[in-house]
This record gives sequence, structure tokens and C-alpha cells, in this order.
Amino acid sequence: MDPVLTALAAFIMLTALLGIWRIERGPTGADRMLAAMLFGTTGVALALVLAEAVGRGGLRDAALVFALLGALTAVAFVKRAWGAGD
Amino acid sequence: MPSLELTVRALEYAFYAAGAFFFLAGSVGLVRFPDVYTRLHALTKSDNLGLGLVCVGLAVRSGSAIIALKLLVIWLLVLVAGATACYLVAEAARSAGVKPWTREAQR
Amino acid sequence: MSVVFDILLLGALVWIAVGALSEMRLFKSVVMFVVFGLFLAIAWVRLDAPDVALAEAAIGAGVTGALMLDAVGHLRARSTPYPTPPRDEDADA
Amino acid sequence: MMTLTSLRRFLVRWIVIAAVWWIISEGDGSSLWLGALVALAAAALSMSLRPDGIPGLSPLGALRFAGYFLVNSVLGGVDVAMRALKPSMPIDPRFVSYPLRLTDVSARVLFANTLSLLPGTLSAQLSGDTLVVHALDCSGDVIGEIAQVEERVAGVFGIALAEASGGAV
Repeated sequence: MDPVLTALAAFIMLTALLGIWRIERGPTGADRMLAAMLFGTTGVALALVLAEAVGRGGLRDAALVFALLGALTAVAFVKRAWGAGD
Repeated sequence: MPSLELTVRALEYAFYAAGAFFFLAGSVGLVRFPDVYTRLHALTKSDNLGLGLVCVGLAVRSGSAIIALKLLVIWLLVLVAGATACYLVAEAARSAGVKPWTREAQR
Repeated sequence: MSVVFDILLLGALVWIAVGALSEMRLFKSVVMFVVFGLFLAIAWVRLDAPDVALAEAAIGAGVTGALMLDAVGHLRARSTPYPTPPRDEDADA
Repeated sequence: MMTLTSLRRFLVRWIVIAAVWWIISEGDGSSLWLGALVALAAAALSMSLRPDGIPGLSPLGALRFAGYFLVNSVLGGVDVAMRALKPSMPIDPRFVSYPLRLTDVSARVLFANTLSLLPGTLSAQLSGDTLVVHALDCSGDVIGEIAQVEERVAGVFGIALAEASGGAV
């Protein structure tokens, strides 16, 4: 594996972990949802970088699914589970 | 021609570095900004730009037109999904009565 | 370098799993679960198994996460004015 | 009864969706027959969801808009990144009500989504003819900037902007 790509993936992973702090703190459900959206975007980037690093094109399709997932959870959230209490 | 190859390499790495910078800025914004709405600003703009730059870097690396197109399609999908999700969350927060943070209220 | 990435990924997985299981507030727990699904999918990507990663992201994090969010919404709608449980005597009357 | 225009619309959608399939399969020709079938179903579904097309989409306007969008979304990212990273965090956020001049639904959706990606603005609520925008820094001429974006979006669809029903707030 290309060390530069691996370092890039590790760095993106670190920035994503900052989002967990936001899930812990809240204070509203919308704030926690933001962290889930953050993981959607960083997940796409990670999948694309790893696909290039291991030289497997099929992994790029996983990135497509990540992209869809962020929107899907956001819709489920606003349709059903919204409550400012948590 | 090794010098040309080196230039392309440097260009690719520059895109990665810029993309990583914007991912970091988005996460810092998510942690530092004071309310849902401002955090949404950081998330939608900064992270989408970071992903775009990483995609450009990867497209330069792959050197194939069809893969570059595919990366473009993925980026556009993330843009549309991100902007829509951002609108939905902002609207939900507004109608649930989440108060926006203002500078005056802090003084 | 890839060892660093793997350790980060494994640490995050365990941390999020513990967080999701030990959290009392349901909504926060579900968000943790969705995030866990995303990281697990990344782990499958790292293990060079793109099809498992696809399934995990779509079914594990996506559909299951949406269903759980839905369930949280239903629970909240029901729990606000909590109905008194019917007693045995009432069943005969 | 399928009219000639809706048949044409259907064919255009089929071709566009099949082209996206071809790109996603990374130019692999062997699965194209399956892609064509799926694209056919997707085009039929899209026709049943949205039978009327997009009014007067102009390719030149769309291309010009793409360039404008690319430059400004980079500026938007830089702007918000600087605000997030500066220790003093120079933000002064506020909600702004903007009376929409666009009337077409697709144009409004494009406008609202574009605003969320441009510097300093975020669409928060679309109710009736008013778009509530969250501005990250309201010291400048926010309304003027939003109006400029709206004109750009109108250019994509080749439509003239109607007069706003009320003054900007």
C-alpha cells in the first residue's frame, strides 16, 4: 500500500473521530444527526482512498452506498425520530 | 520523462493535503461552532469541498477518464444528498424551536 | 503506516460499540449504532471484501438504522401520556 | 395516452440514466444490457413521479452555472474553514427571510440546495414564497448576494424573474 494514501486515510479517520465528541455532547438530536452525516461524507472519502490504495475498483461502489446512506438516515430522522429533548 | 511524472505526483499530493485540510476544518467547525445551524454550515461546505479535492487527487492518480467521471458522479451524488439532508435537518430544528445562537445574546 | 490506520479503526470500533451499548438514551444509542455500521463497513473495505462492505453499509447501517430511528419515534409518541396497564380483573368485565 | 413530447422526454431520461450506469460500471461493456434494462425501469419510475419536464433547460446556462458554482463552492469551503479555525471565530449568524422570485419547483430546489453550498448561506425553510436563510455573517449585503445566486439559477432554466411580492426583510 502507498504510505501517502494510508496516511491520508488515517488522517481522515482522525477527523471523523472528532465527530464522536459531538454525539456525546449533543445537546439536541439534530446535533447528533450531524455527526452521523459527517461519517457519511468521511466514509465516502475513506472508501475511495482505500479503493485506490489496495487497487480494487469494486470498493468505489461501497463509496456510492455511503453517499446514499447519509441522506437515508437524515430522512428517517426528520420523518420519525425528531424530538428536541435528546 | 521523470520530471513530468514528479510534477504530476506533487500535484496529486497537493490535492490530498488540501482535501485533508478541509476535512479537518469541517470537524473542528462541528466541535467549535455554537449551534446546530452554524455546525451545518461547517459540515456541508467544508467536508464536501474536502471530498471534492480528494476526488480530484485520486482522479489525477488513476489517470483514466472513466474513473475520473465516476469520481465526479460520486462527488455530485454526495453534494446533492448532503445539501438535501442539510436542508431537512435545518428545517426540522427550526420547526422544533431550536433557538439560533446570536452574538448579541452572548453579550 | 497501515498499522496506525488499523489500530485507529479497531479502537474506534470498540469505543463506539461500548458507547452504543452503555447509552441509556435510545436516540443517542441508535445514532451510535449507525456510526458503528459505517465504521464496520470501512473495516470490511480494509479487509478487501467490497461486497460484504456494501451489504454492511446498506443493510447494517442504512436500513436497520432507519428502522430503529422509526421505532424510537413510535416509542416516543406512545410514551408521553403513558397508559395505565390493564389489570386482570378488567379483562373479565 | 403518451404524447410525442412525453415519449421524447422518456427516451432522454432513459439514455441519461443508462449513461450514468455505464460510468458507474467503469466502462465495463459486458453488463450494459442489464444496465439498459434497469435504466428503462428507472426512467419509467421517474416519468410516473415527475411527468412534466424541466422547463427550458439551457445547456449554455447550465455550463456557465457549473463554473460559477465550482468557484463559489471552493470560496464557501475556504470561508467557513477560516471561520472555524481562527481562534476568535468571527461569526455573527442570523436568520434572513428572502422573498422568492423563482416560481418553478425544480428551479427552487436547485436554488435552495445551491445556497447551502455557497459562502455564508444555508437554506433552512421553504414555506410559500419565502425562503428562510441562515446567514453565517450578516455584516455584508446578504440579501444582495442571495439575489445574485437566484439570477444565476434563473439563467439555467432560461426564465425571467418575477417581481418579488414583498420587500426584502
